[in-house]
Amino acid sequence: MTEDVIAVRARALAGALAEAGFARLRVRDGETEIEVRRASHSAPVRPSCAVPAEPAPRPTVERMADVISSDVVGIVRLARPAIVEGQELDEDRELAFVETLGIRNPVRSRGTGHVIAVFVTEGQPVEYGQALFAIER
Amino acid sequence: MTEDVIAVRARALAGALAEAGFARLRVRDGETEIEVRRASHSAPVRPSCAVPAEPAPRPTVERMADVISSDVVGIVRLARPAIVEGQELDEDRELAFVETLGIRNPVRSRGTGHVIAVFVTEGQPVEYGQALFAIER
Amino acid sequence: MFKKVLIANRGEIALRINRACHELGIATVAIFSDADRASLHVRHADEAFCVGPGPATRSYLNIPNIISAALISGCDAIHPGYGFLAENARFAEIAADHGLTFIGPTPAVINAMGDKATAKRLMQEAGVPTTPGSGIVASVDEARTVAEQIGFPVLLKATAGGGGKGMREVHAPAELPTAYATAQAEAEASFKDGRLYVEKLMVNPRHIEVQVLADEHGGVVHLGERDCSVQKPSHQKLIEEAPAAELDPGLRARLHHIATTATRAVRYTNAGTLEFLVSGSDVYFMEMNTRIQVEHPVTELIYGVDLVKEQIRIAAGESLGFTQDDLHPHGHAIEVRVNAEDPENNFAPAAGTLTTVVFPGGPGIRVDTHVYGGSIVPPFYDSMLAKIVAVGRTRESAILRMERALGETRIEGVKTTVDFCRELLGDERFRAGGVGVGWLPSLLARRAQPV
Amino acid sequence: MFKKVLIANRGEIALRINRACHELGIATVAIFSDADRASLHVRHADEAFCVGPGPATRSYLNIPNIISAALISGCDAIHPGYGFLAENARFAEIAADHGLTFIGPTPAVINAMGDKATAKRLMQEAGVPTTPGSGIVASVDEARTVAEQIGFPVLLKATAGGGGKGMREVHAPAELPTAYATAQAEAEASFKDGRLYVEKLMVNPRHIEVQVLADEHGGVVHLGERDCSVQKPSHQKLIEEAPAAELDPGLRARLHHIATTATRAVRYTNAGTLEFLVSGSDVYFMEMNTRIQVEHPVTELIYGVDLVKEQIRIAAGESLGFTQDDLHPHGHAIEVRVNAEDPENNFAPAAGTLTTVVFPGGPGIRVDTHVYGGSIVPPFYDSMLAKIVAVGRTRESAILRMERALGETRIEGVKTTVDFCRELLGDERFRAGGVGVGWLPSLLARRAQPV
Repeated sequence: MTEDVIAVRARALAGALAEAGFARLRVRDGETEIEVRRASHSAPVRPSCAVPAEPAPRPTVERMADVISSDVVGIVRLARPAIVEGQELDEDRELAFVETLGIRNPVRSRGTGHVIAVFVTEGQPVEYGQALFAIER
Repeated sequence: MTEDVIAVRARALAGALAEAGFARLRVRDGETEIEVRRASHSAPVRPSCAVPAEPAPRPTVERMADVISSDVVGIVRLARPAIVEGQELDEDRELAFVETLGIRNPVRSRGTGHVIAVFVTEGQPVEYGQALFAIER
Repeated sequence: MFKKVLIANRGEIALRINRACHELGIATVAIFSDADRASLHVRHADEAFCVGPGPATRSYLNIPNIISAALISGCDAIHPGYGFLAENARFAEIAADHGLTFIGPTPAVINAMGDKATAKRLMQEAGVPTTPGSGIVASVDEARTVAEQIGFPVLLKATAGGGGKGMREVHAPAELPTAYATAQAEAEASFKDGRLYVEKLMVNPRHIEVQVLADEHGGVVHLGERDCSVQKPSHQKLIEEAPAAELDPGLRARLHHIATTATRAVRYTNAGTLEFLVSGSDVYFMEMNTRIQVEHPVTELIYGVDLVKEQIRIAAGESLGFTQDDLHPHGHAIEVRVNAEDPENNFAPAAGTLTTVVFPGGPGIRVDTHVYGGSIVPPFYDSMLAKIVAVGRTRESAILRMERALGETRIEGVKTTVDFCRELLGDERFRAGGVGVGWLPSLLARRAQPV
Repeated sequence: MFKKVLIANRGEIALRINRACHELGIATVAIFSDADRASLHVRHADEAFCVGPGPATRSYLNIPNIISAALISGCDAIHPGYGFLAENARFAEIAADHGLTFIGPTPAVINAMGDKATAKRLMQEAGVPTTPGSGIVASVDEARTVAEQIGFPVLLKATAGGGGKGMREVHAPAELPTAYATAQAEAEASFKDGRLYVEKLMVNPRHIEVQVLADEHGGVVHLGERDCSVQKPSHQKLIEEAPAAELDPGLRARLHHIATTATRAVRYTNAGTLEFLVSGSDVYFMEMNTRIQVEHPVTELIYGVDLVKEQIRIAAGESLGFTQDDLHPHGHAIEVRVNAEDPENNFAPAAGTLTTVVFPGGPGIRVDTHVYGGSIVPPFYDSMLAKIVAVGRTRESAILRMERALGETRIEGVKTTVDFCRELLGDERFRAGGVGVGWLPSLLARRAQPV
């Protein structure tokens, strides 16, 4: 990814971040990884400044999540039984598939973890890059 | 003057400032006075910042000048003998006039002082607001 | 042809004139006030002179500084645009005294047409129908006598007036004294001429005007009519179109004929506009504008004639390069004025910095503007930021095009008339065509009422 | 008429199609890559789908994602624009298989015209003059035999070619083996089809193309010719105009006649362009582009026809609303392509952020663009930022207008072709009209030589 593209991806990711309500989100796209971190609401806005600053205040709860996003444009078909928020994944498994012109594009968890967000519902149309799940590792 | 206008006047003034090579220039226009101060090259750029800052570094030589600018569009006619840079003015006097459609618009020194810059030459066309002289008080 | 023209104006019309000059190979000199230093009209001119501070009286109306700038820079002509000094006969005379060609009619014609009462008399002599009413009235009593004679409602108008200033509607005799006093005071303040006359007030007439061009060799043509009936309650035009919709062909031909007849009668030269009030099959001459109009592009788009270039050619002594038979309109054009004002708050003008500016483009769209992203709207002048003009094969296609163009337009930093005008275009009554000047004010009044 | 159209493209042409749809009351669905998220073509559509990452192969050429977006959003038609999938018959077929109307000709015609050798044969059968040359050649030896037969210089061309790719000039037999190998490799890499054919190389011919429209009911018209001879050494067009200057009226009529005859012969439907090489009084068919062209606005401006709307109407099964007799060109139009590339460095494409964007406006100027101040030029696509089009009564007035328009244009942040094109417009040879395709390359070659 070029820097420009990283910037736009990061911006899109920031939207999902705000929606999911936690502190850090990470997305991998081939060779590149983007991480977006949300500043805590209590932290004052501090311009960068020549004098040594106090340590930056940190959000109370810090959680780290992988966002699984769609590679295709299509309709979401959730796994049965459906994956729910709070669920533990003790193995790599298929969370859903996205149907594109009758073709089944599996969406896998890429390892184990704790499902902290399900951004989509059964039958929902999704575009390329749209966040589907967030998994805490 | 509105703030917008002050901004554009200040920008124009900054040009004259750079040309004249000193630290502060001031211009009066009716009820408003604009002062433009040149930051010393050695001074670091300091963003406004919550923590108390050290006193701002000052330029080594500080000189304070009034800029006398043209109120009309016309041709400059310097006083005879011509006012020159370095000259002391021990009384309020006419430095030049600007000729507009045959009318003589006197340019006065507005008091005593030391002529530190003559921005114009005999017969030069000038526009409204154009700097003519700078006088240190 | 001229070598160098001073453009004695600002904003989009200064840029418009600059374009015409450059396309004719003429060098240009802009003037600007302190507040307009960063305007596009300054950037695109070959030379530019600051002529004063922000307030127009000290800059764009500063005759000595403007003439001086023209002389210093070696201009041979001055184009006044619209507004400011465009209809100031004294300015035209001073220019001529200094050997500068004023691009417009002669000072005598400007004077005659600028005085509304004189203009009316001259038109009557030329057989042009005028609104029933008086010459100058000397007192409230005289105004009342005239009003009772022609019947209420009447309009009190300043003879030096323009832009809706010094004008009052009077619906009953009891309203006369106050209306007279305020109109007179306003006229005195705006034009230093408090003289008033009385006219029959038409109920919801259409404002239709005819564009004319006349050279110094007797050539006179019209370029059809424009409908400018969509006016704010302040009588300022907001949406204009050409040709006028739903206009009887006989009436249209009559308007065109009256316009060219009157133009010849007053020995008019250069570009001019005759404004009429049209009510049913009645046509009344209102006034003649002795300059280019804001809304001239709608005419240009359907006639394929560059009116500003023609102004310059005529002023340079050239003959019109065409006759009436060469002029054929194609399609329909509509103009929307993008003003920095708040339609939700009586069109209160807004000043500030334009943070985002995206204008529409593509087929059939013309944009005339002096602003860009980051430019400053000073508080001193007319609030118009841009004119968006759409042309299509039919009125319907021009309106659809304008709707999509306004949808593409994005101006942030100040409130504008963009969305408001887009709404108006969707109104059923507007869509049907032929609304009167009362349409927009009454629509606004209905809105303002509690539901 | 369609209810909703998916626009399978990006940039200015996506915006152009969006405009046509909205003016026809049709809802639109944009597609975009990750890199184009903030483009105007996305903002102005009614809905938008991200179809992949920056590289076109994974986004704008991603057929399953594009078709899927059309189906999900309930579209009934797809407009492919130019480039990308516009001349991909397989895409047109897949669209049809999913019940989506492809706005363009039938897959069979796209295929036939897309294969240069087949197209040439079909045109010969229709009596259209074509460049002397071969069908597909199987080897260097076969190419040499043909070349010796028609005489050097010759052109090696990829049958699947376009945009100057897979094309090599060969001036002497010794150059053949290398030229053959590189052209084949380039064609293989660009089109996955390395087949070549041999054609007579004309010396400095003009590139003149004819716009046609054909409905599904046998209606065929031409909309005159465009001259696209001002091409970069890479054969990419830079300045186009309509009509062609200094063209013999008989030759012009012959071109128009050939174009409509050929259109009928291949049972063509929708908008198309027949490209010809013109040398003296000789005319040779080059290829037919089965899509809207970049330079279509010059035709629109002089004919007053909205070609993209016509494409949509034809695809919806409507008959042309006019015959040849209804079509009359007025004036002269010229287009300049504003590309993000460096004319001082072999037109190397530039990417980055546009810090300042000011486009020209006023009379006779049309701007088609998807960029604005602050927008990002991604490195993945065609470098065109905007098309500036000027129309005037004569070629001279259109050129003068374009010169002033380019003078008003200010694009900062990347290098562009604006100033370079402005210089070209001032060239005496260009001004005289009728330059050949060799004019710009030889001008550049002369410049590159040390003085």
